[in-house]
Amino acid sequence: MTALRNILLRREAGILVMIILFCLAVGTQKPQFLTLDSLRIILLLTPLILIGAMGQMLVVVARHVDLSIGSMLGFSAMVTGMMFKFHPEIWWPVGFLVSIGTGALLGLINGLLVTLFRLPAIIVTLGTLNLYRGLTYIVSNAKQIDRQYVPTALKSMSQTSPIFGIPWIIFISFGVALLTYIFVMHTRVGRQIFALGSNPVAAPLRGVAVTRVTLLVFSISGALSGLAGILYAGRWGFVNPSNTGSGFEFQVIAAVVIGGVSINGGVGTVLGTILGVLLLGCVAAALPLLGIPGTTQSAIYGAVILIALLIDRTVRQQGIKSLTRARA
Amino acid sequence: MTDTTPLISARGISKNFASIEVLRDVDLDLQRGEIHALLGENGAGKSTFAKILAGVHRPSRGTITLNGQPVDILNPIVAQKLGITLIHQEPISFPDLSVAENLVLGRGDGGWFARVPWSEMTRNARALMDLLGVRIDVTRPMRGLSIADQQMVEIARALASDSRLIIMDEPTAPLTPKEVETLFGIARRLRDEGRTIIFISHRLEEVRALCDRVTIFRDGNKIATDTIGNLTDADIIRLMIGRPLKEFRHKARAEIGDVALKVEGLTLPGVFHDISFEVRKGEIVGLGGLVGAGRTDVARAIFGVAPATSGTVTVAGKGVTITEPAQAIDLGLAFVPEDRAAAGIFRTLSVEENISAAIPKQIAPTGFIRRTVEKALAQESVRKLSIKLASPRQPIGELSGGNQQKAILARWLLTNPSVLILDEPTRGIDIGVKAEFYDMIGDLAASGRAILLISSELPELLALCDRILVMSEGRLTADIPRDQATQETIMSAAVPRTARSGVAA
Amino acid sequence: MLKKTLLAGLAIGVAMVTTAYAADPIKIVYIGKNTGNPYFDSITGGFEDACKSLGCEFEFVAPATAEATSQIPFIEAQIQRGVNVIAIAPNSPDALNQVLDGAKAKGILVLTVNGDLVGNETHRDATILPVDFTKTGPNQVELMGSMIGYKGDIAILSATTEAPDQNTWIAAMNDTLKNDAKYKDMHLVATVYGDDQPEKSTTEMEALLSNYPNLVGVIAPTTVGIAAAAQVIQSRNLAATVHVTGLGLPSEMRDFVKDGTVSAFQLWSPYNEGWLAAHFAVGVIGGTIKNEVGGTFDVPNLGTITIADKNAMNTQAELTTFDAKNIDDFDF
Amino acid sequence: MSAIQTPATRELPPARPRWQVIVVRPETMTLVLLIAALFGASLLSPYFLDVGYILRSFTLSAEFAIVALVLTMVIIAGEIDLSPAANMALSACLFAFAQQAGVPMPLAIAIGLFAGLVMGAINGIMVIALQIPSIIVTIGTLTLYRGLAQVIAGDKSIRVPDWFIGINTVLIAGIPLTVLIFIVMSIILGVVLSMTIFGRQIYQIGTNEVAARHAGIRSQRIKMSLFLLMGVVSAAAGLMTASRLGSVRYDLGLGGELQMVLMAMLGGTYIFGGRGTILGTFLAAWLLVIVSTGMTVANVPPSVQLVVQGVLLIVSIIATNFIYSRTQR
Repeated sequence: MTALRNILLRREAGILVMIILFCLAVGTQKPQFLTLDSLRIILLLTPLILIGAMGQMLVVVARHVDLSIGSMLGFSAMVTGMMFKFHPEIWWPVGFLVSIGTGALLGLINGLLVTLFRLPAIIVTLGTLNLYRGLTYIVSNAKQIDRQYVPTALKSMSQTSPIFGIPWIIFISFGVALLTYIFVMHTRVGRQIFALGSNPVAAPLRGVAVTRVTLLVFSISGALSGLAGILYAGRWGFVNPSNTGSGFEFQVIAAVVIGGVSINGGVGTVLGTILGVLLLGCVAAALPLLGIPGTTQSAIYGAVILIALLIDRTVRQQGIKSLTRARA
Repeated sequence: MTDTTPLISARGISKNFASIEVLRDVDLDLQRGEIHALLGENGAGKSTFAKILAGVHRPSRGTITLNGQPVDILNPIVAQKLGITLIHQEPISFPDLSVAENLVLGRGDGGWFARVPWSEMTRNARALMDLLGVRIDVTRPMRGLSIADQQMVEIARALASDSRLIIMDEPTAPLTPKEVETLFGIARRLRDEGRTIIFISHRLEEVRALCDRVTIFRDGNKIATDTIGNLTDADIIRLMIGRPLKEFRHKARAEIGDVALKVEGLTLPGVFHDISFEVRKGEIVGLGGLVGAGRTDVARAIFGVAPATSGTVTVAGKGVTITEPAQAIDLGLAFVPEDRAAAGIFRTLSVEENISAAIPKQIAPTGFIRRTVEKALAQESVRKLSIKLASPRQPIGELSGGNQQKAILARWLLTNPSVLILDEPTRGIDIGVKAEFYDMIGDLAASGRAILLISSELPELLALCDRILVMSEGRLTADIPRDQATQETIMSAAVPRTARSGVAA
Repeated sequence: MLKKTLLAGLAIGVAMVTTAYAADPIKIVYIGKNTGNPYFDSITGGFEDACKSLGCEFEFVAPATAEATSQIPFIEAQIQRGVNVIAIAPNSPDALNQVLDGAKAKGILVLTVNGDLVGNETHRDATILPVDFTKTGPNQVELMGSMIGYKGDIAILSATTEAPDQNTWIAAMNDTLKNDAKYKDMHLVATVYGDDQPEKSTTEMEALLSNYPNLVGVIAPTTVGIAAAAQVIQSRNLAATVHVTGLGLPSEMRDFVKDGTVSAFQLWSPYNEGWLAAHFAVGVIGGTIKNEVGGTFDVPNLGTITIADKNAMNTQAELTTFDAKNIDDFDF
Repeated sequence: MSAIQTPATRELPPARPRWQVIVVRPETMTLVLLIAALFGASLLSPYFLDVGYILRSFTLSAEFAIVALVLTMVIIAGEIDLSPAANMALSACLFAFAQQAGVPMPLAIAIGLFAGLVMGAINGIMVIALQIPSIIVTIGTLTLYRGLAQVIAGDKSIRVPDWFIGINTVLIAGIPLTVLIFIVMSIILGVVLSMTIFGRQIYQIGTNEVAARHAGIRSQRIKMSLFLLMGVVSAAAGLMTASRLGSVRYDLGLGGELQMVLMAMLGGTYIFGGRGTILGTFLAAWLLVIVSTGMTVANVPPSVQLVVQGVLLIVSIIATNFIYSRTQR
């Protein structure tokens, strides 16, 4: 075990400790928070965020950021919902392909803008955030897809369970996390993403196809937003052109930053990100239980993001210190 | 067999960067099983040539054949596949990836979704590190490794790549003599296996110890290729600089006056320790040493860019604390930084704005900029230093390196400094302009200014300085008067102490 | 060349402005809270049909978000277009005062439809609300009572803490529960707010179930809230023990009614709001209806409408109750 | 020394013709777009071309436009601030809350402005002292500030006194006061940026902060003052919005950061710092207002407007990057 791994481990352990302390603190006020039932509530709150966070993690590790995920989620869900509505004869699982494909295409557009024109991702995705949202209104003619058009089988994915009473949607989200883990740890391109974020200047010299890796990363972010999109339709039973996915980016970025993915690229783990998502889920589930008004949620998220940034900063400074020590 | 066919045969290689030709019609054959040195001054084109072979740059003209087959080395990946590996001058690393991963990254085997063989990778990495005699835990990230260790990883990477041609661009600069010896041993073994090595270095003794043949570059031209035994050191230097060394010796002797800058016990933990010296009016004091010895850090500390944690600085007899450059400037200090692009110029701003950057109070006493004053000052500087430009309103990035450097010098002369710190002032500058700089530095000293000159080029130090300080591993190791200074005395003080004891043993 | 075209464009523009003001048919615009809100499709339908029969021009516009100030540029633009009637579902009870005053000053008839400027009624001419909102609370309590046998702990899942309509209804529910002996065994244990967001409404609903294990009923007088509450009940299979009702759209609730999760819920006809508003506006401008408190007028299909206090009028007296028997008769 | 010849005759590229320097600028692009938008809008709707209406419509964006001027300076200095719209909301909420609680108006206004200053200081400290990238810091503070506004005001709107209402309806020489403030601010900041040493140093920091520090420019001080200015001006804009609306809610100015960034970008401010002008942002503000007003009055659905805004943002950065890469290396 080496120094940085130790820090990272500490970092993940740190989030875990925070989660446990938080849960215990809430538990002293509301003992029912410490039951399996509330674990189920927390897990049901987080699958979409978890899926989005996996994509965002890859983007951030590659030293970019994707603000358009909420709009990509909305657009993909809308396209899929319209397919369900106007072509109910199509077998419903095809919706997954449509939604993921649509998302991947939108993500690819982000990636192309970032790579072809060498634009900062933050500005590009701020633009496409609006662009995709506007397109969602246009394709849907500003009409919501109602509950009756969403296939029952899809809706029941967030209720029925293959095993242990845990709904499908949770399996899917953790399945995505597992695949992401295998992808980043055990494939060459996964490691190249880390190399790219760790040293973008050197990456092409070491045979990292920067353009293609960047495109891939943004496409994955889009595809996962698309997956979150169809699951949204199933989870909530409707697709709305204005609500669906709006604000998703803030929750996801908060989770990723809290999970210890470094905004300077190159650093991030699937486990940390999962824990970041769970911490947010715990907060979201605990507030109503404690009777704290929902209006404070945004402020709490903001504060948690800033605290995570400060921690990130401290860890980074330790890294720099150890570097100077080693040189001495 | 085809042993007589060269491994690499380059013909008519030329390279332009933005209308400036940095390499002109270079023909060069590299044989199998030779260690071939490329020599030349900074900017002579040897690194550019190496980078063309490694696919980092593409030649503007010319052809390269490998084993008699014409090849187009599009990019570093293609070079890697062809069996060509470049060890960069500055080690390239991915600080967040493990040492083992850094070793294999960029090897062309397997597709995108090929598995990463962690355990095999770690095993191989350990074996390589043992071979090089470096004790590094290969599972730890690169971040935190010393420059020397990073360089050893870089070398290990080239070994692991199983390349036919390994290009080493100044690999020994950060290494201890012991590490250099290990490296040379490995290089010789690779040669005996029939591989080809290109060795780029400034150190003639290393070239002599290791290489079979040398090629000398000057100003983008290949001047000569010969067996090392056929050339004396004097021959090589003459070929490299195109004239005898002596001409550079700066003749104008200034009156040496009072102490202008005095530094005592300056320390920045982990970077430099207990640095004490003084520079007098009219004196040029050199500061030599290996790359990474902490010379630039001392200059940055004095100037307040990255202040020291302890120690005192005295300017013109008064003790001062300098926490940011603005204070240093007010005290009459000036600092021409080493990295012109990063710390010197404002690339997209006009030459005028660049020249007037350090004198806000002169050009804008009320806060509003007086354009006429600024213009007049800039024009005068342009004339005095004969800066070649189309218009003072032109972005400075459009000028050549030498003229950019003159503009930076002009910026500092306008502050009328009593102490000038020059950090590698002639790096990347044409030889003609370099001579002008030497004259200017001499004149500045003659006008009563104290000058601290940091340089890695020993001839430059020897030619200009009244006294030469040498740093090694963050400490001052020598203070050599002009008449005792030779390349040998400087180098022996620059070599790290731990290593020297090793050599002695 | 360009200049000439520009000048020509200007000339045409000026000419059209002058003619537009003189144009004959009454122009009505309805400004919704935001686009993509299915509720407003139905209101818009009422407007459109009424305008077809009355021979007026109608347009629906809405900002992208339901934020307080987002309607202002739309109102400004409609004033500039010279419409005769601005009907609006206001996103804020007070942020629109200035711009609505500007519209009134230009002689435009300003109506609020399906939501009012509570406390700032002087800044509009009249309001069209679906039902007498004082009856919503008692109606909902009665429906809840009938579902749970008038006995047990109940809770309210509302929208936002400051939504004026919601607060009127909740106050009335509290009042009814306290003062009507019929409901003496029903105890309101909590009122929570889901901010009209599905995620938040769901967590609030889950928290209710968790905090109050004896809960037998939840009233959610908001379309987002009732759907979220129903979904929680459905996924936990609690339909037999916890009864959900409230105000919902048939199109969103149909599934829950059919599978028995929700046995009944209520709403009114949004369509009739548009229908009434258009008839009222045309009547006022044509001089056939006097916009004064106590006045009455007839509207096809709705009968006689009375202008109540604060120039308010309703499309129907009581809420419509939807259940498995009649839900398929409604398509909004 | 003259004996040594430089073998390579390195020719200097010729200086660009003066007309090219003047014409090939992003501001020119903005001006052309502005004229095109005026023309297009008047074709789109006959009701559009009315100076009074355009000015009235401008008052709806004037607060954002004023902040965008300062944001331009922040971006030129190589930083960004995404939190000003949230700052507007929190300052206005604090102001409204204070005056409702009985604090005298002048003091309430002072509280609002001071809150803005503090928010600017928080951003500045995190960016400058802790060296966290400003884009990430301000995404965090954007969430925090707006969240705090929501905590303070809940969902309710707080009324402000009647006499305080209507800054946008005060006309001076036929121009609404807020628009006039915008114009005056443009002139002042334009002069500061182009003619003072402070402005000059902002460009130098944005071009190369390391070099600026080496040249004795106190970059941290300048950046901090920009963040503070940003905070105060945002707060002032928040109060102006409160005066225009007559009430304050936590969602005041929601999404305004995009409008502001869009104004700066459309005006040719270079996202990587070092380049841009107040004139550009000034023109871009009018461009945006005319585009959105033209579309609104023509009853173009807001969805299309979102698309147009998104496309404008992306196209403007591409064009700006292109122009800069062509005219200056």
